[in-house]
Amino acid sequence: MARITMREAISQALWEEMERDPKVFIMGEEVGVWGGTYAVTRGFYDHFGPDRVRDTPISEAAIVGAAIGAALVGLRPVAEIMTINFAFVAMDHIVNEAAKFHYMFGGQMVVPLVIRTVSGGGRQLGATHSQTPDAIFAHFPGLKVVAPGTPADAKGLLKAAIRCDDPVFFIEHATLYQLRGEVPEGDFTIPIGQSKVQREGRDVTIVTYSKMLDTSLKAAEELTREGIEVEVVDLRTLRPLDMKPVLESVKKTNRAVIVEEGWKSYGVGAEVAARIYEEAFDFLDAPVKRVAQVEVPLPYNRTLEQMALPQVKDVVQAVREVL
Amino acid sequence: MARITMREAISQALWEEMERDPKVFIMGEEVGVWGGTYAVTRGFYDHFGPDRVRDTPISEAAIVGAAIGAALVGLRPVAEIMTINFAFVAMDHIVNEAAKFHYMFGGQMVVPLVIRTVSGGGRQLGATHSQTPDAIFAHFPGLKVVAPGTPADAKGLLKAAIRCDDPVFFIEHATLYQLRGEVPEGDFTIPIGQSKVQREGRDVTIVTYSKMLDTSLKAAEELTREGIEVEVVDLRTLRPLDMKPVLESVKKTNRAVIVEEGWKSYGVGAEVAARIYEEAFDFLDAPVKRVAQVEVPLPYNRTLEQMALPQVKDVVQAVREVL
Amino acid sequence: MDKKEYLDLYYQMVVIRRLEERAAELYQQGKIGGFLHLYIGQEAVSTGIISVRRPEDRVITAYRDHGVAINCGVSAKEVMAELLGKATGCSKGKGGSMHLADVSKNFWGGHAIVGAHLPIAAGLALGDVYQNQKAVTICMFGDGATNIGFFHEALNLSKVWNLPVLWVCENNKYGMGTAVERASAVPEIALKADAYGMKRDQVDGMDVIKVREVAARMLEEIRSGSGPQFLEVVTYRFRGHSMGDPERYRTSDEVRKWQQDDPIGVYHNYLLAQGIATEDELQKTIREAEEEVEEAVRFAEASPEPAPEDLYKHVYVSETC
Amino acid sequence: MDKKEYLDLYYQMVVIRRLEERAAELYQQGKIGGFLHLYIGQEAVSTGIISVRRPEDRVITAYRDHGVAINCGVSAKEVMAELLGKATGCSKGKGGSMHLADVSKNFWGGHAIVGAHLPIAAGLALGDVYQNQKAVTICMFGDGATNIGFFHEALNLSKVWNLPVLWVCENNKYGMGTAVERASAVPEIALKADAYGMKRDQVDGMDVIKVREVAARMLEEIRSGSGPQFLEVVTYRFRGHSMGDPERYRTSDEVRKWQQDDPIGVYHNYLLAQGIATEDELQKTIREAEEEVEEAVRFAEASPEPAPEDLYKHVYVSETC
Ligand SMILES: Cc1ncc(C[n+]2csc(CCOP(=O)(O)OP(=O)(O)O)c2C)c(N)n1
Ligand SMILES: Cc1ncc(C[n+]2csc(CCOP(=O)(O)OP(=O)(O)O)c2C)c(N)n1
Ligand SMILES: [Mg+2]
Ligand SMILES: [Mg+2]
Repeated sequence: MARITMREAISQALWEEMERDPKVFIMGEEVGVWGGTYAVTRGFYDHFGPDRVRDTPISEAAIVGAAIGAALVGLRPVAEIMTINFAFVAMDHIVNEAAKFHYMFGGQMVVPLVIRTVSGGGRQLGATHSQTPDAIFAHFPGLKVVAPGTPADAKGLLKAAIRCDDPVFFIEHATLYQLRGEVPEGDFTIPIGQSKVQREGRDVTIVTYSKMLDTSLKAAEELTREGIEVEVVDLRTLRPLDMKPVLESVKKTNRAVIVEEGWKSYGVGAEVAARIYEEAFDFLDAPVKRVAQVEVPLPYNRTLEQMALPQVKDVVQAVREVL
Repeated sequence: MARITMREAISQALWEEMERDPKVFIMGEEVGVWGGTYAVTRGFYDHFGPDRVRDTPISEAAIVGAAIGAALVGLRPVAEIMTINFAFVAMDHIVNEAAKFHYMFGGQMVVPLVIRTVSGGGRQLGATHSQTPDAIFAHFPGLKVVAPGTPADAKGLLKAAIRCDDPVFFIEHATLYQLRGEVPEGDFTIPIGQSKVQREGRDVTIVTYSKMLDTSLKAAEELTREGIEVEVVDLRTLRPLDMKPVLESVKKTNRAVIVEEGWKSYGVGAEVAARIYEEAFDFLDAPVKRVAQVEVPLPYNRTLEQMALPQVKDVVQAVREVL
Repeated sequence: MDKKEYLDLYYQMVVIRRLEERAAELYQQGKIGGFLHLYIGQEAVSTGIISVRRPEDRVITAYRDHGVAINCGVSAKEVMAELLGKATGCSKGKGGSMHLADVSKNFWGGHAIVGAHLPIAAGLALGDVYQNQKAVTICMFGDGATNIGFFHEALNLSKVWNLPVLWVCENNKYGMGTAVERASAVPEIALKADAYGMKRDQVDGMDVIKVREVAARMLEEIRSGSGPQFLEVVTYRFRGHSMGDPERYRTSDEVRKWQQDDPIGVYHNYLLAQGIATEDELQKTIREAEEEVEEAVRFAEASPEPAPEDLYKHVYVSETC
Repeated sequence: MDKKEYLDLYYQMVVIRRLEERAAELYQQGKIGGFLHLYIGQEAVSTGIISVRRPEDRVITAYRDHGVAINCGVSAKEVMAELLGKATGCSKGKGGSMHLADVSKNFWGGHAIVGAHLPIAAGLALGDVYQNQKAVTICMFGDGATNIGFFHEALNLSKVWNLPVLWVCENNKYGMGTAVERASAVPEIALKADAYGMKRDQVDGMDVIKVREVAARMLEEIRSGSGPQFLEVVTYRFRGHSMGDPERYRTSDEVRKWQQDDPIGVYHNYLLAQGIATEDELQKTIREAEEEVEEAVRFAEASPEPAPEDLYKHVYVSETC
């Protein structure tokens, strides 16, 4: 095991898959000469050349649309949308085309496409550039939505996504690239659609994903000092949603807090809470709590922005409240 | 009170508001010469002329974008997006611009814009043309999302939306235009953001909106014969979401079923269920049930399509299950 | 072209015409649902163009797709069965009129979001370039579609990457009820190609031979590395935009005027005038085409509905991957 | 122009330059967060164009907006306070560098989604036409923005409706790290106007007087009913795309070459050569500009943060309506 950053893990996954399979290629804004806005593809352009690391015009719809076309004829494009805030520009191609072709044409079309994008606030980029609207992409059957919270998961899941024959919307978090973690050496994949217990505990279950995994783990550390043992379940995939580890945990702890970075209303927490109640109602000793972003367009001012985003202390408090 | 159709009610609201306020105008595809794809604006072009009933090119982003611009300088545009399936093409302008300007520019910009659109399946239009993804628009603070289920509500809410200084995403249902109902004479508005008990009952609460109000009322009729008295609460507005009548009802009946036409995962029912639990946990005698669309891109074949859509019998069964 | 080929073009156009006339009837009888966009009047466009495509050339179009499907070699049976939502349809009854496709025939659909298939067409061509396959992607769309952003992004990308695409705009004068000049800054659609530095041409879409000739030349040039080219085909739809169009936006005089240039009639006269075929031969061809369509109707009506469990199939290739 | 006006243009350009140099320092000190896109090198563009706008003419631009804000009359104080996220900022500390605006100055922002403000600009102009107000909307955007669908839809709509918009493309040769010719099918951006039947021109963006003259003419024509026009301004940004740009996509030689045409230097020499101002006068102007900027920094630093309750304000005009 090597201790590497999220950036390195994602970069390795892309590099190794491109080495392994000549059908894999990257396209997006600034992925080539620039080396990726988040430096994930630095060095790729020189190594793989301009045909496999394709800089595109600022045309998000065409990026996703053309990637769909290339996927249809047997390639495995990794299309990068610089941030999820620009995915709205390509929304039609993501939800009306990529997600539907396999079904709508009776199974004859296959779209082995990965759309990599970057979600999250906290960098003072203002309302248009700071969203975490992951939940809305997970609403569409036909699309798979993955959002890892550790370097190992990022690497394994991205490799699985690239090898998967379905379209996968792969969400990285803008402020996690420096996060370090143990990553197994060599080639490995992690199946899409499996939640995972990232920390064991007996008193409360936290259900979370992406950046908020880190926040939740920190909260759990803090709560240990009060003798509270939190179990943290990481969804990793938002669609298909794997509730098994969540339910097993809740049946053990009888209490749950859901932590997500996005807005609360119609967010990830709503779906997870609804399912916990549907399938573990009798096990619950208290209502499930949701920790999420204050429902405002994220402001530029740092103090206000941090007020709006879920913090370790908010998670700690929510856990205390369900006890 | 006159008994008129949903189409007439919406048409009246538009007509009366345009007569009342010269700043109100309509723009969209086929709203003028054609008379509206759903015949809602038939006769408008001749009466109000091409400046106030503006046919546009097929450019959804420009339709919403230009309407935002006109709203900024004091007009009250009603922009029509032919169906909600094409709203993805204008997604950026709906969620990144219309929803954010007032906040992001510190209150100095105001966007009194209505976006009218048509949601819903059941007309054998295939996967790209049959969606009910209302929930995803309700995820964005700054936007108001309205989806009426009766002619009276449609008329009163549309008038309120046009007079409202905030951007309102106004969702009509493709198969409700012929629905008839009592509508008060003369000018009236219904405030955005108020749920309403559309039928009283003591045994179970159904929470629903739009087309599924009709379906739920039919189910309630059927259940009366078994002696089950269902209370039906109509959300009418998805954002801001008014839980008060829902909670009052659930505290009385202790049982709830949520009925929506869209896909279950990350849908409207998830949010409503989560909130019911958060605020009425101790009143519930059974887990809340969600009735929703089977999670597939809607197929063309009529039998399959109807299988996928929530039917009266599904609602009836869900009610029986929570009893 | 030899005589057989000439007659085959005629045959295809008549099959399309007859198939759609029958579809309109079946729609009235409630046997076809949803939207039904007829190609009647425009048959010469896809027939001419696709007659010169090679099997490796890919074809993709909008929702007005029955003719294109037939020209690509999808059988009338499979088309009709799809219109009736049957399991034997080319999209297994899940797509319907707007979403026909047959990948085995290199026909990539049938797309109902206006303009959305243009970036996808660029991607098909990119796939061929990437894999060193010498093929052209033929992408057809309407005049109305040239006003949506997708059009711009796709054409630009195709030129920047020098992709082998033949962009074909079927200018039938209206996007639904909106006349070209009410929706497009330049009514002569072909001019739009200039913004992409693309070679362009314009052709009379009521004349299958002219369409074929222009398309043959352009496809050849693209195959030889010219990069993408743009063809505006001037045509007209004789029927409403889809079933139930009130047609308030045009006069019946205008329709009648265009009907004098009925592409089947024009070609019929051409074949006679050139001495390529006799009236008897053409009548025989018509009867054969009609028989094929009738058999397609019988086949479609007799075909089974999709099984209930098909509802859940094909959401994903694999739930776990 | 009288001497005062000449000197005022000079003054504005120096304020912009100095304000941004100070902003870069404050960014390094961590006092400014987020993205900071400097306009340094491009000052002549907005200074020239906005110098001939009338108060009723509306201005809207992208995220590279500090210069435009200053030219529109937003005070250096309010701009600097916004960069520092203070309550006294023109967007009350909620917008930041990319989202400056001052509606009272008819400056409509500061927009960070590439190209998204172009349809909005069309709407501003539509609003004026609808209300019979004789005003032009000036919409500025980068070369990179001309490849996104929004550009196409907005230009088309503006021509179809004959809206009074001056479309100004600031071609600074790159969109982030992508050179124009790698992203645009036609490297001469002005050609794109032909697809919309729009009158167009191209001008040297390092020369504020030339920019001013072309803009004055075009604005006048638009006011007289010409419909929308398109102006490509050829310019160059001397700094990275935003702070922290590795600048692997261009050589320092290329940057140096362009810096010889520094718009402030060019104008400085012009004023001297034409005998409009003396070196002393220009130095005095520079000192005044610097003083204004220093005062703006002091003001911004001393200003209060937004109150915590401001977080919840302005999501809606009214929760109940
Ligand atoms: C993005 C989008 N907007 C609107 C529609 C509704 N619509 C379907 S067809 C059509 C007109 C298209 O006209 P054109 O491109 O000229 O094709 P034609 O129907 O004439 O063949 C419209 C507006 C749609 N399907 N997709
Ligand atoms: C829709 C969208 N895609 C991508 C981005 C990221 N982005 C910000 S600026 C920029 C380059 C824009 O270049 P250009 O239009 O030439 O303006 P310049 O920065 O040169 O002034 C990109 C790609 C964005 N903000 N919005
Ligand atoms: Mg047309
Ligand atoms: Mg640029």
